Amino acid sequence: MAGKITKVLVANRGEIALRVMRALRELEIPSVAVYSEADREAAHVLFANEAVCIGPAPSTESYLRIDKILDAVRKTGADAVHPGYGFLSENSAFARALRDAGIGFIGPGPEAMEMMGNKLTARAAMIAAGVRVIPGSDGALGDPQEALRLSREIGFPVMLKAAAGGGGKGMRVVRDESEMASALEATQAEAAKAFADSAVFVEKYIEKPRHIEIQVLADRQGNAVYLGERECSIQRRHQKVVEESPSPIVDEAMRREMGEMAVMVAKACDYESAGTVEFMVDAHRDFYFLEMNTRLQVEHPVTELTYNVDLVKLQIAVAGGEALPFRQDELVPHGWAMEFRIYAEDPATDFLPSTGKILRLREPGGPGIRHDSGIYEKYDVPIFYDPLLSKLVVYGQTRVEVIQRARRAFTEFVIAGIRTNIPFHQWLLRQPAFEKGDFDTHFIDTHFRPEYLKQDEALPFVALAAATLAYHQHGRRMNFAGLQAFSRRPSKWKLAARKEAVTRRQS
Amino acid sequence: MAGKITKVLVANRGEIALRVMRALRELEIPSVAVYSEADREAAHVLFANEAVCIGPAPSTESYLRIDKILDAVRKTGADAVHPGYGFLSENSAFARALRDAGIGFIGPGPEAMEMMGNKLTARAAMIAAGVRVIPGSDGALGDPQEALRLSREIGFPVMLKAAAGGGGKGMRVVRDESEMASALEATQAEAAKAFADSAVFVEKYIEKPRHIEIQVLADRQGNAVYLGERECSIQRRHQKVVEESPSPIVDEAMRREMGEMAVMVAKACDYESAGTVEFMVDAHRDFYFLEMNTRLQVEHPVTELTYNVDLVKLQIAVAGGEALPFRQDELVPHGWAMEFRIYAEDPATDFLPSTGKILRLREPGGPGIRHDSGIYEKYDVPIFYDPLLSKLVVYGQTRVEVIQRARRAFTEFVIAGIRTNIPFHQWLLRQPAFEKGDFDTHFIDTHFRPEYLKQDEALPFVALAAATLAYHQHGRRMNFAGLQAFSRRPSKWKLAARKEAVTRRQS
Amino acid sequence: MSAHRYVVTLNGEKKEVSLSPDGERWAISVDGVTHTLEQTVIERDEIYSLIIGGQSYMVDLVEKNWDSGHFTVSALASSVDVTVRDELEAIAEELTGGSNKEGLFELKAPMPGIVVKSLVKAGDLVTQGQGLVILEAMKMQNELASEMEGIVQEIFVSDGQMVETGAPLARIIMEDA
Amino acid sequence: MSAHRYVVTLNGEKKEVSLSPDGERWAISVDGVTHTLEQTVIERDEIYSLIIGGQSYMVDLVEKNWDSGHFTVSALASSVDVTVRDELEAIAEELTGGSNKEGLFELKAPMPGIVVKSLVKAGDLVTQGQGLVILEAMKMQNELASEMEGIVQEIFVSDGQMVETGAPLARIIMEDA
Repeated sequence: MAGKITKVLVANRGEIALRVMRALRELEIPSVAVYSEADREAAHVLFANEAVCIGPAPSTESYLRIDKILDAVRKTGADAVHPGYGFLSENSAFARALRDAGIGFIGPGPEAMEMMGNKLTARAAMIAAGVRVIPGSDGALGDPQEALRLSREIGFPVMLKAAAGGGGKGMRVVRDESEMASALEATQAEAAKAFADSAVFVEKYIEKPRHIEIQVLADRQGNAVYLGERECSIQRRHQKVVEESPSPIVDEAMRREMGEMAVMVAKACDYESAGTVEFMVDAHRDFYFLEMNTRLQVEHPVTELTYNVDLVKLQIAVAGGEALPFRQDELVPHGWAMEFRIYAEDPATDFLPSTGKILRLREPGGPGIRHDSGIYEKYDVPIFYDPLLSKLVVYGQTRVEVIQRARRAFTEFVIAGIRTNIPFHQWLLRQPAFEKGDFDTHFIDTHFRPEYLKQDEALPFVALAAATLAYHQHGRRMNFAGLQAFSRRPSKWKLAARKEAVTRRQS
Repeated sequence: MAGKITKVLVANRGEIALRVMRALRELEIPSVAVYSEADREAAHVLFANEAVCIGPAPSTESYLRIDKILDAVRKTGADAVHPGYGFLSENSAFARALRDAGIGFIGPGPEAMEMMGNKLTARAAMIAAGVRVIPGSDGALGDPQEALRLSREIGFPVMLKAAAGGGGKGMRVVRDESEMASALEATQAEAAKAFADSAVFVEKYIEKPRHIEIQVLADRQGNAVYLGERECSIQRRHQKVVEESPSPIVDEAMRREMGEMAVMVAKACDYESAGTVEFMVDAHRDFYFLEMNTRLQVEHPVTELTYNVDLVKLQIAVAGGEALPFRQDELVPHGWAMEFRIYAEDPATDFLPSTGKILRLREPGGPGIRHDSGIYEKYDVPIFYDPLLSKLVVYGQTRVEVIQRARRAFTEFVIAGIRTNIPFHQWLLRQPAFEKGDFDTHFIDTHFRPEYLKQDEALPFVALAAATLAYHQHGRRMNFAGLQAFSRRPSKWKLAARKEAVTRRQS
Repeated sequence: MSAHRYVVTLNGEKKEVSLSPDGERWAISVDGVTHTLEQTVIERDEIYSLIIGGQSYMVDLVEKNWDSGHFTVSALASSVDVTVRDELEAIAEELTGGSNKEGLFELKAPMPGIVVKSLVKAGDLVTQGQGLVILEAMKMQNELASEMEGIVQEIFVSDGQMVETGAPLARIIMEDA
Repeated sequence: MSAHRYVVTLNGEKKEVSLSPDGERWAISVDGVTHTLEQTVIERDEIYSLIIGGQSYMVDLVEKNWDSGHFTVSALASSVDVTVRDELEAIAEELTGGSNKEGLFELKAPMPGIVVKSLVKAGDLVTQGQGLVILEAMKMQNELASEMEGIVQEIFVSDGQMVETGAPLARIIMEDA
């Protein structure tokens, strides 16, 4: 597809669909929502100019169905698709199908997706391009001697990992040479038992790992720039919860070094559009390429605030064939931004998901507050999808101001009817280690316990008083109403009903 | 008062009281609201930590009563007062009474207020300090000869003004020498008749006047800086409606020149805290001192966005004795910001005020939106005060982006139950002259007509369909309910009521 | 497949509307032209989502009076007043002349406020556009004018009185009435 | 100045509350300690403003059941469940033992979801903390465990079934019950 984009189908739901549609509306490009049967009332359907139902609730029967989305594109005459994140956003078959149909895809080409989609080929390609990756063996280890030799090269401590493993299983830290033989034997045995595959490889063990990523933007003309870093180490079960930009540990020199490496990654895969290069950073601030996310990230707003750009509108411009409107040296960050993901899950009960109707919604306002939301008052949160409700993004001059402002914002924020992780954020914002920026990806697991959650000490009395008054006054009213019941003037509707009742009784 | 501020009473209401309390909460300083009997449910009362009633609805009996506010200060133990804007904010007697009572005033000293409070003394002092004012006679004109001589000095066209006049009455433009004699006679006669005082003076006539003001900040240590300009020419009856920063006609050189003059004004009156120096700018971009507002302005947020500062927190710091945290050369503006004042008045009926209950409130969100509000859903807007409900402040990279974003935001904004000027803003944002930045203070008067207001062409059918469905479905339900009425299981409350009814009948 | 007939007034125009269920949708005919629409009730009598010809609309029923059929409907960043009547009721009202009274103008308060001053008194002759009452609301004084020429029959308020929206302020009758 | 007496349960504690009108305010005594409070109703049964000892609170009554007296109250950036009973009702319930059943654990769905799999069947012996049912909600699988040791009396759901919050999933009884 080439030339001006005139109508865009957003192949997603929730807050990111709204985020994209807001950019489209600013550009006066009509937006098309697609929705599953469970999403008829979803915020993105209400916001869009047009809306098409694409199937039953499970995403495998709707949001993940390439054929149905192509049908909706044809039906509405959209000439481009924005995939958001998740769902089909990194599916190269989808990008290819659109290209074949002559429809624009607001994102990178399928080739870049494929290259970055497989961790092993991505790693190999990046090594070839001169990008620093976590040092390790590229294949399975044979005996303890080979393991020792490689580990000496890498430097202790190292991590033994089952090749077929994942999710933290089949991993063992080896701190010095003496531990190697027994550790290798144990890991191989464990791997054989758990995954029916005893292959084990060795990798540098990253102590106090931080997850820091670089936003890149590239156009069809071959320009590529970086827009600083995002610190994403506050995670729970590999799910990011709070992100910020800049990172408390990245200075200008490190930003330039990481940024230039990220641009190298983007160029190595002929990247177009917005993308993110993820790095693992160790306690010495050494960083290693982890993977590239070939899409817009959930946490893109913190970059938008510090660089005063609109990444979605830039994606749309690039997809329309325009060149990037700035050079690297024009991109200077200002201030500090933090994003708090609002999940429908209860931190008091091990983050159990919570769904239901949002009975009351009161959003924070005033200076430095951005709310990217996918909900509204009276919305019934369905059970079928990701629990991300919205993102509260806070901006200020310094990190201290952002923390103070976020605390203030959470005193204003009311989401009632379902449980959310807001109490978790309130806890986090009072942790001295978090305030100092001293944390790694293990922070939540090591520091958080549900019993640490606190409510204002005045709450019990205030709630008791309010409930007692409500109950008392309701009772009074009901008694009064009962006394009045027979003396009321019948309304037109009641008369009609009475007439109908009489008629039926007669027939 | 000196030293740390530990509790602040906000002597104001509406959106500005909330704005100040948000800053206080970020600093973890408890806030005290004062309220009139008509404001018991006002947003600032709900937001504050403490609340004190200070009298009946009319502001002369509550918000303007220095004695009652001092009582509230004593009762709550507040050690400082923030006056907001309007009410007592520029009342030097109030500032003096607080000083005498040893209570901090978050604003300038009474001396600066007094010097700037009287237009004539302010003008004289500024001339003495070397500040450029609108050229004119400093006293009443005698005969046409004197008028001619002075007008030649000033340069035609000039304006004849009744000394006792105001609000646009007793003014006459004189374009060349031949018109002078008759114009002077007519103006003097008119002045004598209207104000019982025939004194008339002459002043340079500013063609296509723009109202542009400079934000200044000064501390007790003698530092004073400027934070760029605000363009405030979109006015109706001398009431600002839309403000922006930067101004479309101010470049870096002009900003520096105006800024340095504003700092000169602030230093000439030994200013402390945030203040605003207003200028009149003519079609040649020459600017003249008009007056200084010795308080926080309604439109301060556009400066906060372009300079990434929190003016209220800076006021609090300065009032606590701290020095300004930046030097002039560290203050560089970024991006563009525009503020849209949301008034409870109906642009379709000559901006007639509108009050009543806000039945639905849905605020815009997403990138670049700040909402400084004094309302909430279910709030009943009282009739006694200023019709300003809230301020929608929009930020972006360029002026074009801000206009596009504001249009988008107004498609999301729902305030139902009362009339607001939102339709006016929607009209304004589509005016080519406004888009080009080509306007002056006469813009609304010359360009706006209620019949230009437009609604979406799909609205009539959508509204018709929705209302018909509602009416139809309600009717069906009522008929059904009527049929069911006698078969319902009685609730506990109804039983209790019935029992009480029986009891009463027996007694 | 019964069609329900209504008469709907909007922006001063009367439309004949018929509404029939059509599976999970509705067929709605306005002055003979039929549209298919899909309605989802988000909050009963409060918030709807309508999809009409593929276009999506969020609609708020802001005010409603079930007896009179008056609604204020908010959608598309704006709002409009609509009146819905059953067809039979509408015909009956037309036959009895409804509550329209000609040769009479009743000034009502367009907003809550305080009566600052009555500018005329009973028996005065007034012209169209002449100010009758000054009402103050939110620090602004508003002069409310007569919509017709005639004689002041009655002033219903006294100076300094607080009034609610819709309160009758004055009645003007035709000179020869 | 009649005082109305209630028994209020909050955070597992029962409090004796008495409420009496005191001019435009209320006197509220909790376990014998009296506070004066001022209430303004912003929206009936929905939103209150309370001023207690000069402190200001905005309160939302999010959920309410007038018959059972169960409320969810939101205030101070948090929320809490409260149950209010008339004093006489509370005494009556205490005497009849309420609905407490000992030696029995009924697993209920803590959220709406899809039953992925039952991990036990009727007649199985289970220990405290042993998983009974896997429930999937919002793409996450949650293992729901028994709160007591005992015998599975019944599994109420089948694999793949959708359930609402509070739906009974399984019942465990004491071994010697």
